[in-house]
Amino acid sequence: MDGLVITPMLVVLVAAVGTLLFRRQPRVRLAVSLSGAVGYAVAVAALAWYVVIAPAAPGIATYQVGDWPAPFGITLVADGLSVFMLSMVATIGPASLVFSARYLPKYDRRTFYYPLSHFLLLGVTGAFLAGDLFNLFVWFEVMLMASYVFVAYYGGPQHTRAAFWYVALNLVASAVFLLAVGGIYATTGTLNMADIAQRLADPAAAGIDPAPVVGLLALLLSVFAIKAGLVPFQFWIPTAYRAAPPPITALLAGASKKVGIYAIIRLSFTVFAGAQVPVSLPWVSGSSPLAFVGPILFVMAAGSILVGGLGAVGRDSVEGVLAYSSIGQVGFIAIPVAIAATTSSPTLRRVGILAALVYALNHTIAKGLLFLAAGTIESATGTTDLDELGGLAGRSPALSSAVFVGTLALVGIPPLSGFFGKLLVFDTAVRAGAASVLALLLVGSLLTIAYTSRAWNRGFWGVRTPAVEDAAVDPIQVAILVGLAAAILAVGVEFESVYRFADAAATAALDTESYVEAVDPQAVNGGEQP
Amino acid sequence: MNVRTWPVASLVFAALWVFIRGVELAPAALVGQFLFGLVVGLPVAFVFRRLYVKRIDLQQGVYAAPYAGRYAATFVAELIRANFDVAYRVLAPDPRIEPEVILIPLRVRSDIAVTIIANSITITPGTVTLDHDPETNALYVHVIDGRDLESVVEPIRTWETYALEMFTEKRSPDDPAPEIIVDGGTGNE
Amino acid sequence: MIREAIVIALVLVGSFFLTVGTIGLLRLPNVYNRMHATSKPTTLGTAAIFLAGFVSFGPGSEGLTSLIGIVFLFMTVPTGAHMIARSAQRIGVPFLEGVTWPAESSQARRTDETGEETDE
Amino acid sequence: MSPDLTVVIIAVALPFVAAGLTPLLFRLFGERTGYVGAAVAFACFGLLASQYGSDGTVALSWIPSLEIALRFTVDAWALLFALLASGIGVLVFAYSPVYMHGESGLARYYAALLAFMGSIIGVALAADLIALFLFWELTSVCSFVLIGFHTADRSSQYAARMAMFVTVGGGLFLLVGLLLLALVAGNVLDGSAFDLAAILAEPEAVQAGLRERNLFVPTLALIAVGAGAKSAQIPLHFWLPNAMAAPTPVSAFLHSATMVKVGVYLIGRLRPLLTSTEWLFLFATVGLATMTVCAALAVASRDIKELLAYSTASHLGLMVAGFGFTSVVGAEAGVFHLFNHALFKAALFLVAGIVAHEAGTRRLDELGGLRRDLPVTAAVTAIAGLSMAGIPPFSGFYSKELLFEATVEAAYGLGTLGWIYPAVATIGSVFTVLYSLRFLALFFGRRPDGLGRVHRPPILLLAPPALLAALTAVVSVYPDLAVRAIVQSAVDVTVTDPHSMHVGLPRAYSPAVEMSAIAIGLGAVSYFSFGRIHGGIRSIPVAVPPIGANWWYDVAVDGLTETGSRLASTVHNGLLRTYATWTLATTCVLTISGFVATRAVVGATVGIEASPEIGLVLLVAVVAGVAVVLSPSHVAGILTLSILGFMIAIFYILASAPDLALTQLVVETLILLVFLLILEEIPEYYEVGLGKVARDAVLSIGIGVTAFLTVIVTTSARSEGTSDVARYYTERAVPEGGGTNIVNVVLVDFRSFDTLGELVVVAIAAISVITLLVMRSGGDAE
Amino acid sequence: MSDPTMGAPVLLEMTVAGALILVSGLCVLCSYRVIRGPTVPDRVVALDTIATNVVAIAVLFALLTGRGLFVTVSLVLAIIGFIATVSVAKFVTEGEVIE
Amino acid sequence: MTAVVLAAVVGSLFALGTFLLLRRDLIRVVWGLAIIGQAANVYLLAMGEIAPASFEAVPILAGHGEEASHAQTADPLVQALVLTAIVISFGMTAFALVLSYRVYEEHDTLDLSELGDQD
Amino acid sequence: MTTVIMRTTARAVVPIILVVALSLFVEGHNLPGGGFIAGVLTTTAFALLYIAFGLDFLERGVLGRDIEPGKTPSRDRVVIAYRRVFSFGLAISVASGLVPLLFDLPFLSQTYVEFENVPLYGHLELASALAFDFGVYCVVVGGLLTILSVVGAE
Ligand code: NA
Ligand code: NA
Repeated sequence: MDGLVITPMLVVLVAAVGTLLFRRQPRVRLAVSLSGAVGYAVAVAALAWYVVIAPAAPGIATYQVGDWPAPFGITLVADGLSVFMLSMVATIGPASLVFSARYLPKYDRRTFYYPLSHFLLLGVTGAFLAGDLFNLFVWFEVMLMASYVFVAYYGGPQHTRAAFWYVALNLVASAVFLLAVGGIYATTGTLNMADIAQRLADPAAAGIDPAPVVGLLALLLSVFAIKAGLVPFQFWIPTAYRAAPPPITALLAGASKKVGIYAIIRLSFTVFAGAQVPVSLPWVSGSSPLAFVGPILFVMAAGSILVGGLGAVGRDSVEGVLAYSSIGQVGFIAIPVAIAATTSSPTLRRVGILAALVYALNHTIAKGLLFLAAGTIESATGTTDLDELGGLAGRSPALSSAVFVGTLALVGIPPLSGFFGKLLVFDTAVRAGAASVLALLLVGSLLTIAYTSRAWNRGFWGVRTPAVEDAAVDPIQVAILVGLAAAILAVGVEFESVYRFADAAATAALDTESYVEAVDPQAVNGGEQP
Repeated sequence: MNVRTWPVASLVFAALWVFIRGVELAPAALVGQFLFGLVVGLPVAFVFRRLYVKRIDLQQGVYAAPYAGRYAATFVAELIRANFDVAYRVLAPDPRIEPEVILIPLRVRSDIAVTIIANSITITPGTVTLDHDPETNALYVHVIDGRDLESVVEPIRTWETYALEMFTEKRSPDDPAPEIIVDGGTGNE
Repeated sequence: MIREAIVIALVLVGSFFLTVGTIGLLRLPNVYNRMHATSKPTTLGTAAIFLAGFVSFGPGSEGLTSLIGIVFLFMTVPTGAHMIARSAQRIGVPFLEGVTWPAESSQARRTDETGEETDE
Repeated sequence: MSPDLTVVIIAVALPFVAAGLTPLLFRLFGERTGYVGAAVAFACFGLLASQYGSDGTVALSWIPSLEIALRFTVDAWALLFALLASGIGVLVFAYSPVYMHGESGLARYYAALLAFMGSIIGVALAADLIALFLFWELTSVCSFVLIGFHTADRSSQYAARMAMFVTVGGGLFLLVGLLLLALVAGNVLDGSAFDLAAILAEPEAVQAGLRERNLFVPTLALIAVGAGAKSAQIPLHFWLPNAMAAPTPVSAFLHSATMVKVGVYLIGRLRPLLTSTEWLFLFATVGLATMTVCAALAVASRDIKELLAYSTASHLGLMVAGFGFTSVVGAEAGVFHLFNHALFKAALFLVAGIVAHEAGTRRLDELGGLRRDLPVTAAVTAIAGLSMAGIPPFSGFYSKELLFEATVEAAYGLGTLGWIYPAVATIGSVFTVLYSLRFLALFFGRRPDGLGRVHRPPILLLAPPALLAALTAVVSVYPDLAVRAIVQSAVDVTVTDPHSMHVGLPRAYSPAVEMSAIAIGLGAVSYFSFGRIHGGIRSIPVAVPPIGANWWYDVAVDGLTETGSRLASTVHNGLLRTYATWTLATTCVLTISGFVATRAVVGATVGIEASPEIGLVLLVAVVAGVAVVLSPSHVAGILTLSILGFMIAIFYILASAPDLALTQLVVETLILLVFLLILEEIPEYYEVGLGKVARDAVLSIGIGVTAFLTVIVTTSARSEGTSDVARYYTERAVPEGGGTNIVNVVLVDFRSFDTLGELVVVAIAAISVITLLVMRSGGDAE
Repeated sequence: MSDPTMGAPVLLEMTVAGALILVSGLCVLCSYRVIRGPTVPDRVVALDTIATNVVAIAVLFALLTGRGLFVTVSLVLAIIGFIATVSVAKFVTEGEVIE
Repeated sequence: MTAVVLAAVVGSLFALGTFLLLRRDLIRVVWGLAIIGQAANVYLLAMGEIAPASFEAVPILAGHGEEASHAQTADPLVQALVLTAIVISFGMTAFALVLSYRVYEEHDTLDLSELGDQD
Repeated sequence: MTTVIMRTTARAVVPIILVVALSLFVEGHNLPGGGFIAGVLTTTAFALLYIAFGLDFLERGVLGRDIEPGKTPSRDRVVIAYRRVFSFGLAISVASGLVPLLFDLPFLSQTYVEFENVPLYGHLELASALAFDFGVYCVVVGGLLTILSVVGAE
């Protein structure tokens, strides 16, 4: 059954290759793409069932690619955290692909849209499953490489420009990532994440000096913050999100961004948290690298909330608002992580991670819905400029209702998924007794109301513009949006299950011991076979 | 014996394979690798068969061999001379340099002959092939010491003679060599 | 022992000619003349070192490969030099004082610009 | 008697279900869907009425892990509110079809109205903090949709967004307050953190717990912000008059009778838990201030609905103030006035709707003397208006009298300064009388000449307000009826030490009577100078804009938009150098502080023995790098870059990595080739000026130092010899990998998964390049 | 193939090591010409020379370590050097590498 | 391998790459990216400890029967990693180059400061 | 246009490069080389053809297809062929990784078989990783040639 761990990757990889091979047969290619999408969702669901949900589920499963034992071969690890993240992707990924099938016909004959989107999913999935630091790097690169051209996809000045910024910043980040990988290998003598954790937890036994890991973690944090779009690493986001085709932006915001978040949580909490390194600076001190991560994340999150929120208020296009909103929202996700890193209470730590995960889940679905909706609007009216839109609510009630639900989820209205994200994030701050954090969260939430209501008023209410009057809204696109809106509601109504899932994820994220035990890196003298 | 080029080429490639793979000088290994080389060389030769003339005359090859040897001998001699020549020029406190550019019309016309001569010129003393003029079939040669052009041109003419024998050429070695052109009258530049 | 001695000698010869080539590259006055220095001695120098390889590893094994290396060098270095020289002449890198262009044909291709490239 | 869970759930859920079905219902019934709504409301009313007299909590499991459940408490206070909501709901639904005839978007209208009613019933009954918040926020959302009903109308949009901002924003504060409460309750009560019924069962313990943790005042303040925002308390009152952009039935239902009272309701609900001196100061002050200021603003109004809106805010202030006073009589004032106000103000709004509908205008100065045109309406207005003014013996008088008593009682308790409360209350009442008279003048004053023919309203428009007026009349005549029916028991819920309540016309002198007399007398007298007072108050915000209702909001929102757009273009200025600078500088700072934090830098030991040829080669690489920076042209730069690549290849050779050297060189050459291919297409470009070289240099050095430190720190931490993994690969390559080239075996066997990813990257690079070039015109084809 | 267990005799090893350093040093000198030019062909010639030096270095390294496989490496380096030179030269001459 | 020399080289290359990255010329920015990538590779390789040149150091075993003396063999893992990294960064660089050409084509300038405003 | 010298040298050198590349590929498991290096080297051989003979030569001079005069050659056709090569290569690599699943082994498990006493060769080894590496070779050749030809056509 551990074979299930790699199945999502294989499904999406085969789909990618299939769409590449069947480029001349549009129908076959579409069939491959769609069955790949569905297969992916099924594979993730099966994996989630096997690892976390089923009665007597093991909670963690590992896969040794190529049959080499850890830490020598590459390990894939599906624990609660990975599976939770994958489930998010399995929601938005297929939605985006199916949406693309309706959105794309005019381009897809000439380009590699389908293989690229499957490769993007492959990278994301690989990053969530990788149990090896360098392998994580590789899947990061696959994800990035697939996303680069999407930003430049439409080929106009603003697209190429956005892509160039995106590429440039991320290439630097890749080099920094390598630096960190090299440093960690030098310091710990291994690349297997479980092995790293094991060795850091008992440096004397492994005969290593763990002192550099905090600085190396800082390098990694910078890299992941770029993917997550945390201030001051967010610069590429507004233009890139606008430039990419909407279904891809939905993936960038819904999946790629989460890879950044995931990596921060995985490495800080699962891998490095146990390192026996005293940290002391004028403003922080503690006994683990987490003490260092907390304040940094907090500052980044605060910046993100403010820059994203304020920026979104001033935008004049649907995608502009959504892009800035993504910056702000990732701040909300980072806040509880920061608290989790700072606190010494195990409960609060778990609550913090849990809050971040639930918030991230909502962001994936809701922001995915909204970006897809931007695509629908764009393909129906030819614009997403708020000045050229108006009266959409009357023109397409179904579209508007779905968008309304997505918007309310962003604002955090119960019983939608967004509410629980907000509830848990606020709750984390309340439990931490952090008044300043609460103030920040309140300001951020007010900004959310400000920009969502502004965009709504300008685009959906108001006098119908000619563009809207002549709009031809695609019913299947809208059906996908309505489906996502239903998912938003379902998450809220059935929050008990989601909570348990997220709880398992948070627990897994913090449970270094089980992680190490499951991967079971061979003893220092790598001679013996299992 | 006029045969298709590409099977012959594949044999050459197979031999090349043996050299590149660095086979030990044991008959079994040599034959084994040669066969392996054929497996690789045949498709390569077939795919790229249009790169070469369609057929070649094997007898011509046999006939050319001694000339090739003589060519090589002259070449190596010139090569060694060339290097000491350059070393002298480079290391001398006051390098003696009186460069000149000359145009050498060729008698050989086949691609391979022109190329071999041009490259030989470059590797040997005091001369570097600058360019080949396809219309007049002449080589522009940069001469580092242009005071005694005859001695510069002499070995070139010798090679050309050998080359006329080695390759299927219209002209015979007995044809008079055209005069080199030194000054086009445009003066200094 | 003899083999070692030959190898040492070849390495020394090779190093010497490589050095000559480099010094020529630095010392000689313009690109055409520098090319004389680089095309001949570096080829021979490298060939000598390859030959050292042949002696050391040969006659079979990598010795054979060394021979191919030599052949390859003799095929390509002059062609490379020719390409560079041609490009220099085409873009109008001037010859030394007193050099005349043999204007049998195609004078037109001699570009009008004189003087060194603008990049200095 | 314990409530019946099924009945309660149905009462809450029925409106939502109906709301969900509205598109269908509307297809079936068209505009008559309103009557279906009335039926639903009536059913809810009936279901709730069936629980009359019961008291207790029922729960439906929702999120057991967080101990969140759909808990509902049925008690008199809850029933009072829920019955009012569903009862007035019946009337509003019945009123709507005629009033809204011919409007578009009615399906949305009824759906929102139904959902709203469900939410209000939910808030009333909720006994779980999260459930309470759920319904609370839903009322705001429904309100947003309904205020923005005329979606094309800018003022509707403006008002809807403002209401959303204030009420949902206020809701956030409430949420934090509730979470604080839950945090403490969770500790004090051992578990049941979100269980409001459990919390209210132990008010002292919880309050003590809050105080112990210094969380009492924050909790109180946060809840007050939420409640105050919802109930339009100063300074968050401004949204309510704007909300009058909603259709009149909505105004009657949401913005006077029910939703705005949710704040008051919650204050009443939490009163036993949080009552204290702080409570008194907070709510009495805010409430009375709201009562007075908004009454004055009502006087200054020019529009019927605006007048009623300010009046509503003012009366909400009265209720808040009543609950604010810690005496029992204060709670009586709050509860009873909530009841009375719901009846008379809903009637008045519906009247305003009739007037606007039949006369075609809502401007006060264009209306007057309508009693002959609309006699029945005039009678309704008289009853409701006098009740609003607090003239005995109308119902409003009783509850206002209770407030006066409470202020006086408080004043006795608080000393000299405490007399401000009665004084302010009296002044507020003067204004109340004033604007009530002005409203009555619509019917009983002079008929303006410009007013055209005014039709009689259809019976279906008239019946609902008439019914409400009749109820008001009944309460006016028999106040005890209401008290005995529900008000008394509702009051008991909101106080800690209940005692029996008496209302009726005063039979003896008391300060409260005197206050009423002053208010009515002064109001009546000053009515003759109404014009001057009206103009005077109007001129204040003109002279001092910050006093104006919307001024702050506009400044804040416009400021936000402006700041947002400026911030975005400042931060994201379109310059890669800016982006890279921030990104890299942050990376530098973080990393260096990371190394400093663990003293890794201090502990680093540095080796110096060098292999000369490696040193030389790397030196050339660096020199080449410098040359690339200084290169005068693109071609020169690329060639120099190639040296760098070659040197690194040599480095790989010297480091015994033949595969790497090969790869590096072939890749380097291909890159060179691609560079040249690209250079063919672009011109040489020379950077203009040196600009910010110094700044860039500093950053570059920073990055260099960071990388330098990383190398130093990690090399010194590196343990001697090869790693276990490397040893394993070396040992296993031949026996298990079947290859002597260990690197290759690692690539295609041990770590072939990496190689697969690498392959994918190469494939993507190829298809990306094709896509880039093929999609050239794609942007135009959009 | 030389016997790896015996190792290269000292004199040979010293000579080869010295040559290695020398040729590395030559690369430094050549890079002067790449960087200073003055003309693009100068740079190309110098780069070509570096490429040839790299070939030599690989063979020398083969001699130093007794690893014949570096001879194959050097052959590849020679190929690469040729292609690099030719493409730049053509670029300079014709303004385009592939027409 | 000496730490200081290596550190200085990696540091300098990073610094030079960064400096180029901050230029206004598109092509120079790409150079900067390429240099930074190279520096990271050098560093990564060095993290496996650079073995002194010898027969055994080369991570290619002499024959199928030979015993490996891993005390002197250079770390094959980092070599494999660097190889992967080189290939990946090659793909990225090639793409970035073509992209920069497209940027030039769309904006008709190589000056990054002329690419215009955001959003 | 390049000179006859260049073109002739290219004719001679290209097969050498190809043979070297294939040799590196075959021996990659035991000596420096492997799919990637062989692939890039193969690409450079084609690049050399492109440089010496121009972009259309491959179609005309190697594949022997005629191009109608005055018409731009269908470069797309070549690009499509390259694209097929890398798609195919990727498929091979993935498929070679999937095969072990049939034998209930993890993805990308490799094995090798040894043949003893083979005439001429004696001891021979065949590693399954060769299939994976062949995929690598195809992806690299197809991918890089795609880039070169597409960009070169600009
Ligand atoms: Na987009
Ligand atoms: Na002349």
